[in-house]
Amino acid sequence: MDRALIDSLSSTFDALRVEVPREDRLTVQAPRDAVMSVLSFLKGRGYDHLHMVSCVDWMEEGQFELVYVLSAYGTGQDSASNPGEEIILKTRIPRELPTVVSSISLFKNAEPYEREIHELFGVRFEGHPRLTPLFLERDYEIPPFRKDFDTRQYVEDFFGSIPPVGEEDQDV
Amino acid sequence: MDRNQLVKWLKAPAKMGHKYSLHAVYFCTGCGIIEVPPSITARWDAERFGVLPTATPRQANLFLITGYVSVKTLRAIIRTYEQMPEPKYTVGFGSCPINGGMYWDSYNTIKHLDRYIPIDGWIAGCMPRPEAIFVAVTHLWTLIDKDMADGYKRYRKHYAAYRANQEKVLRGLDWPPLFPVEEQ
Amino acid sequence: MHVVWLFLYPIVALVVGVLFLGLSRKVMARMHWRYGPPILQPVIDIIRLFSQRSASHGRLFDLGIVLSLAGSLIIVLFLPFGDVAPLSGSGGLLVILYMMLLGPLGIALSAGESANPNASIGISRKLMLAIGYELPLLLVLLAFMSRYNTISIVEVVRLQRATGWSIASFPLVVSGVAYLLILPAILAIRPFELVQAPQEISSGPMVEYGGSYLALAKVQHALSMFIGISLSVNLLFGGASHPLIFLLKMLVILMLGLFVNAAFPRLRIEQAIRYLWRWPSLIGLVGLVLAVVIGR
Amino acid sequence: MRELELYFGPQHLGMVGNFSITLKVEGDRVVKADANPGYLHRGFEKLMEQRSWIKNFPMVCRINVVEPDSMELAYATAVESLAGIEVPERAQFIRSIYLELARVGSHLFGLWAYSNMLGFDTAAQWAMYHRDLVLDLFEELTGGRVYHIYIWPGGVRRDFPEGFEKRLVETLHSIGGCVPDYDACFFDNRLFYDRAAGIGKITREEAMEMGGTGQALRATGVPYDVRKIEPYAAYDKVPWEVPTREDGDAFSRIWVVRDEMIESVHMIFKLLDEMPKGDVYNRIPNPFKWRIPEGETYVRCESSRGELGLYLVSDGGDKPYRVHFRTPSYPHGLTILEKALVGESISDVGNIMISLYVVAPEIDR
Repeated sequence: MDRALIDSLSSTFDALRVEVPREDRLTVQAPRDAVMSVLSFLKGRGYDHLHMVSCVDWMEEGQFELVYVLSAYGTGQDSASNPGEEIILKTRIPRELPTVVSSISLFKNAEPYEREIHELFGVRFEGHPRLTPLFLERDYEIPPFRKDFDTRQYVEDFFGSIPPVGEEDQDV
Repeated sequence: MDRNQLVKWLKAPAKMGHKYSLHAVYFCTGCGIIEVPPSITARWDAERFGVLPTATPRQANLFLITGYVSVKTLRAIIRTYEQMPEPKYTVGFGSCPINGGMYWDSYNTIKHLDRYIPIDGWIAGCMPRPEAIFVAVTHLWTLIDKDMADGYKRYRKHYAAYRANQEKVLRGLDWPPLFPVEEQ
Repeated sequence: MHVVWLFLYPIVALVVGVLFLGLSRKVMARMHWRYGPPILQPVIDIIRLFSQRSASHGRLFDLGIVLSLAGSLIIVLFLPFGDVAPLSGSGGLLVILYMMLLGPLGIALSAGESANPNASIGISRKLMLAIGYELPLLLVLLAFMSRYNTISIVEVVRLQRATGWSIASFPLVVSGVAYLLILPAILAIRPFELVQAPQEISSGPMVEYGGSYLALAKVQHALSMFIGISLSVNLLFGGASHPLIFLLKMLVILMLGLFVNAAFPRLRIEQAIRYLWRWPSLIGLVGLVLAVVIGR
Repeated sequence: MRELELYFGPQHLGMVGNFSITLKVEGDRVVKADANPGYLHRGFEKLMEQRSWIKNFPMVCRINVVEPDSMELAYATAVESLAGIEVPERAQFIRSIYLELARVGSHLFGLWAYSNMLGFDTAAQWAMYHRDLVLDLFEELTGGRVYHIYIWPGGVRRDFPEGFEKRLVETLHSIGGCVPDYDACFFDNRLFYDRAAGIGKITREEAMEMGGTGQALRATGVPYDVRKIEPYAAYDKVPWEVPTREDGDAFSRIWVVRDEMIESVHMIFKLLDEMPKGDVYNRIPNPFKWRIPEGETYVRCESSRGELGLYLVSDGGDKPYRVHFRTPSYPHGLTILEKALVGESISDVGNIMISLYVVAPEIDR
């Protein structure tokens, strides 16, 4: 990973935690308010390919972790960005009031990812043009991808029965 | 002469037509659709048996439900099924429509498809091979011969129960009942 | 005998048309490296469709399909089939040209009633395609009329017996080429199979047809196939003195059509119209001018 | 002109996969397109959180039915990188050959879908026939026609059977021998050019802005291929090219697919020549009591439709804590498709969709 990028990242932003877990990998932990500015900083540095926006539910800590994976297409003049390197930008938001600014203005393909996370985790994205349901048809009291949503209980309640599977009952 | 025999003879061409001209709705309900193109093309050639995909449910009389059925697809399946002219036959393809298959604990897939529409036959397996489709078709022929492929009659008879099941999962259907539902 | 043929001939045409459908499915299958369905498969399909319950979408929906079928049946009577030609004494090429529009119009009337967006797109395609091939067809027919100095198709066939096939005689060969170029459009095979186009607009006008309606539409399709091929045999390939020879000639043309069908995709409608109004129309015009100039 | 609302799919002959697009149509032109996925949503990632590491292998391949193998590879590599398992070199080669074979099969399926869409029945049927020959090879190698579950953490499940290499080469030769036929019938057909050129055009900037990868991007002239930029398996052991085209329309995308297929077949031949002897499998701990150390990883690989990514989090337990697939069809089907359809004719909706190779199950997951 480019040393200069890490230095300029930590000098530009205060509250970042930058790690290099692997040679071609950079993990950046940013506070919620800094996400957009870090993203636009990285995009300016040639990391113009947003792989995905993901969300992890850390229920015990009472937080959602939003994960942005970036890399470079490697077509820009800035040769510093190597397409083989990925940057994983993470931010933690509270589980009770999960809102975060939408990143559509920077990356157009973030739109369906944010829609999906809104639907499956219940995270609100401010400035998103259509936070309408993407996949699901029914309404769920708890968004289904949260850790406290019990699919087996749900299946039993709504589809009547759950086929008996002996081995699964032991719950390993 | 026996009157039943006469009726039988008069109905024979129709039965032959139903048997040897099974036109299937082309509806990719799940991943089972991956074995449908091979079976209708050069290697396996389902047209030998008169099985042909059709573009719209109005022209079809066979509904091959290929693979798992999510809640959103169930709505489309019921609409498609109700649009098909009678007599119509349904075959569930793959393990998932039978009892949920490997998605037995998924919150978004239907576990027992035969609670929502009547099914005349099942093809088990994940993924069933194209030959399995042909076995199903030939089996359906014998069922038609014996008047046992009567899913559409069951649907008519027990429509109230089917409709209730559909409404339970889909939370309100936005189309009127196909048959008059009498209060029990 | 004449009266018998009047009733028998449409049935013969129907049977031949349906058998041609079956044959074309079999031949296409063989070109796809497939075994293919039995040749009688369309018959089974039609029996099945007639025995199915069908939903109507209104009075016009019923009438339109009947109108379309009736139009096609009437044209058949005007076309000589070997030495059989029940109604060819009256009318002639102009009547055929006029009646050929009835098929698309009837379907349009009927499918329009079903209020399905796919059907309305299909209808607009069907009518546009009909307009597309009517212009070159008119030019070709005019060339034939002025060359043979008659509008009777029986007369055209009789004259060809004296002078040889029109496709082999000089000024008419140009018009003949133009006719062959629009033949796929008349038969609605690829590259002009854009009216049904199941992959694009889920079989277009047929989208709401089920049961006996679809069966009637299939019969109409078979008849229009018969008409297109029979017209070309009569005009270009000298007709025939016996129905069996006529059938043989039709078979050859069908095979040619199937080869075209197997080798091409379908065009977009605007491409089809552009093609039809450019090359066949131009060649047809040249053929007309030549026929008029040399015929004098 | 009157605006019509037209539903393209889910029950539609031109629709490959259970997907639906709501079109606003003015006359013959599409004014607005709304992709409407979710017909195949099974909540895969949630289900995987409830199954142990090894039980997820039958799950992952079912995310994408057309080419399940790249999914297996992504999950296997992610598990390997979290658990620190090495893969023997022969297994790397076998994985590459296996993935390229899957790519050929998947592209042949795409070719079937595309040519069927345009009405090229003949080429479509041939493509499906040839795909079946590839599936026969898979059946011999793994026992399954569609779902193979062949790649395993620590290598592959079994070595090539006796004489498999010979049959592999023979099959590929017999498919390759038909390339001139395909060219004459389909790729060099003037009407194919007429139908596909200039249709569904996206520029290079638009494609990169909207996260396009795979043929969608390569057809605009960017040689972006994960196999080149971050080589996995044995892709850095043999020389090969990334085929590109410049125009960014349906025509170039399909030609890129064709060139890629030929490149893949050549690559398989080269890999077979270089293949070392040895083990194909490093033992892993008892899979039923397997705990993987805490951590997170992101792996990516090149599937036949574009870049496939997998974000995997472990909390040190016997099950994954969070799995998230970045599937290539996701941006293609939801972002690029909506953009590319605007202004096109209704006849070309399926044309554009299949040329972008949108596979519905991997969007919905």
